[in-house]
Amino acid sequence: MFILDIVSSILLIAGVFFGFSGAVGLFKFPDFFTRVHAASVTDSIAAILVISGLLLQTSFDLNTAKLVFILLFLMITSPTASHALAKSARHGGLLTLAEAKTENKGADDKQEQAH
Amino acid sequence: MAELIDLVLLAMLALTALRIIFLKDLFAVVMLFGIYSFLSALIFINLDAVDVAFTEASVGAGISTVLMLGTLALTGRKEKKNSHSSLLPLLVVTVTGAALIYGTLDMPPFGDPDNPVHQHVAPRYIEESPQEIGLPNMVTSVLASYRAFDTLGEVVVVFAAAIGVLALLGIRRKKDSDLESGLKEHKVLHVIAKIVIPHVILFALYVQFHGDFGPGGGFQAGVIAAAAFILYALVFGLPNTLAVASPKFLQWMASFGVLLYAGVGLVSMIKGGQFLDYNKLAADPIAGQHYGIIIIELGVGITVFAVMLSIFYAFSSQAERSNVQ
Amino acid sequence: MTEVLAAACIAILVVMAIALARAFKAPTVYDRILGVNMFGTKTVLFIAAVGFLMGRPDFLDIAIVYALINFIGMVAVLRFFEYTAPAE
Amino acid sequence: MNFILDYYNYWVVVFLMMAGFYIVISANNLVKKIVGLNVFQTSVFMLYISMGKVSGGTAPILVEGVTQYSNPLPHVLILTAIVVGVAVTAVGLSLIVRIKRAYGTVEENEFEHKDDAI
Repeated sequence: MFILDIVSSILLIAGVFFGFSGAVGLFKFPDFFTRVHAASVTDSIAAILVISGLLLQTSFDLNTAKLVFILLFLMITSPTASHALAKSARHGGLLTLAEAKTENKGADDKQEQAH
Repeated sequence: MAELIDLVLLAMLALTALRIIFLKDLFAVVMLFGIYSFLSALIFINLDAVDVAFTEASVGAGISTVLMLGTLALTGRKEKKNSHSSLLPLLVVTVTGAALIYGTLDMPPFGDPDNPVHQHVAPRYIEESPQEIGLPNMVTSVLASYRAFDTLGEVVVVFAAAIGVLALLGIRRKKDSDLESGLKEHKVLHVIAKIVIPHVILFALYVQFHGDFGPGGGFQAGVIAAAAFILYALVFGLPNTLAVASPKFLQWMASFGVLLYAGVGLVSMIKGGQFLDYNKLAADPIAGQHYGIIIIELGVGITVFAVMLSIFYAFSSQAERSNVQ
Repeated sequence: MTEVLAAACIAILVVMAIALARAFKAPTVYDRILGVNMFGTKTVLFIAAVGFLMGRPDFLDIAIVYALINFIGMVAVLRFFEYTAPAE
Repeated sequence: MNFILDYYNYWVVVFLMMAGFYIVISANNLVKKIVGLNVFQTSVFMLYISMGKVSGGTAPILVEGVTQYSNPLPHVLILTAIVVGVAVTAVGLSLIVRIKRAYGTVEENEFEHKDDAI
């Protein structure tokens, strides 16, 4: 049974590492759309790894069923929520960094032409 | 370990409250309030209050946040600059805070087993309630059996709140409102919501009938079922939801739940016991307790579900009215 | 095994704190929603991990409720934000 | 050090109470006042629950081989208080919607003068 403990610890540590990398990405990335990408991808992978790490600890009873339900639910809803957020941001007129740059450049050109 | 988690969570909670004070954008205030009730539910888990965490998470973070967002949709997002200076409130707050902190100094230390609060009433319920009522979850046995009359009063309070909200904001049932108020262009949400909603209702039923053995019960189950319908209304729009669960049906359900609860009391009186004394409900008192608790939890669940949903109807039908103007 | 679980709990707590910091200091509203969403999913993992650490498996019910309410809150914020923004 | 540990919970409760109190007093917008009220209310719940906690005790659900439980009575009280709190918040918010419809604003300093005008 010792192997199970090792495998689940590896899974847990990997899951937490990805969660941490997502958190760092949340602050390091320049604009919103890269941040939402970082957060949602690492959310999913961290959830998979941590919950499967915990799954190995349970002895196939009601807790296993609950954990599998949580895993499936998170797998369905977390990417959907991030997609809906990004779509709503796009719909709300938020520009990506590249577009913002081209728009500023466009605005500067117009000013030059105006003078 | 538990103390460390407790310290960190309480610090995060205090920071959230501080941040809420200085935020001017009301949308952000409501979202941070959602986090605030999530965090306080986490702290309740850490303080071994499992049922309370369940209720705080589903009611505090779920329903209140949705209702406040509904109100903000009508009253606008920006808080205007307040004219009077904030020196006087600060002074009043610091003085009362200092007095209260001084008061907490001679309170019994946190978590000490021989605090006076654990010596008098609690041991009787911890020892006798499993024998008298036979339920592992002592909180449900106290809530539903020893304090059944109080819980009946509480269900009536929730019922009265629904009457109040419906009296203030009627539900507009204009069938021809062509305004599709759901998230129209979010096709992915439409598909996912169709997959998720049945499971949420299934989980609500599990919580309803699992209340005797683990955390859960009528209130939490009613709120989670209402949250499933609210999700349906948010994604597919109010007119479709009004077709699914019409306000008239919800009013019937709300009153039926309260009547079911009081009916159990009357039946136990007819069978010779006191009002809401479940021992007489069946031959064996323990079985009678089980029947009584399951039925009144069902009554509570039905009422809370119908009340929370009709309150949501009242708020979101206002949003459409303001958009149409 | 319990040390790994304890370390995982503390690490998830740190990630939650960072997500909370994002929710506090967000340049746009969407960043704030993102911080709230990440905080929600991380709390689900935190409760599951603490439940196993303390040997209290009935915490998993609350983890499920957290996942539900986090999703519904997210949809509610997006729904009401889209209808509030143009009205401003 | 353990002196702080003993009273840390109560101090954070008092801090939250005062934060909620401050929001209610100084907030100009009625919705923010309701948020302040809820902040205040949750801190009162936390006071009751942290008084009922027994360190080393588990949640009040009967499990074999466990003798020490936290006190279940404050949990019952707070369970009722949370649901009633939400019911009151719902009625408060619907009043705010009616105020917005009647006066056109929910800012406290604006609709005070409107009354004198009528």
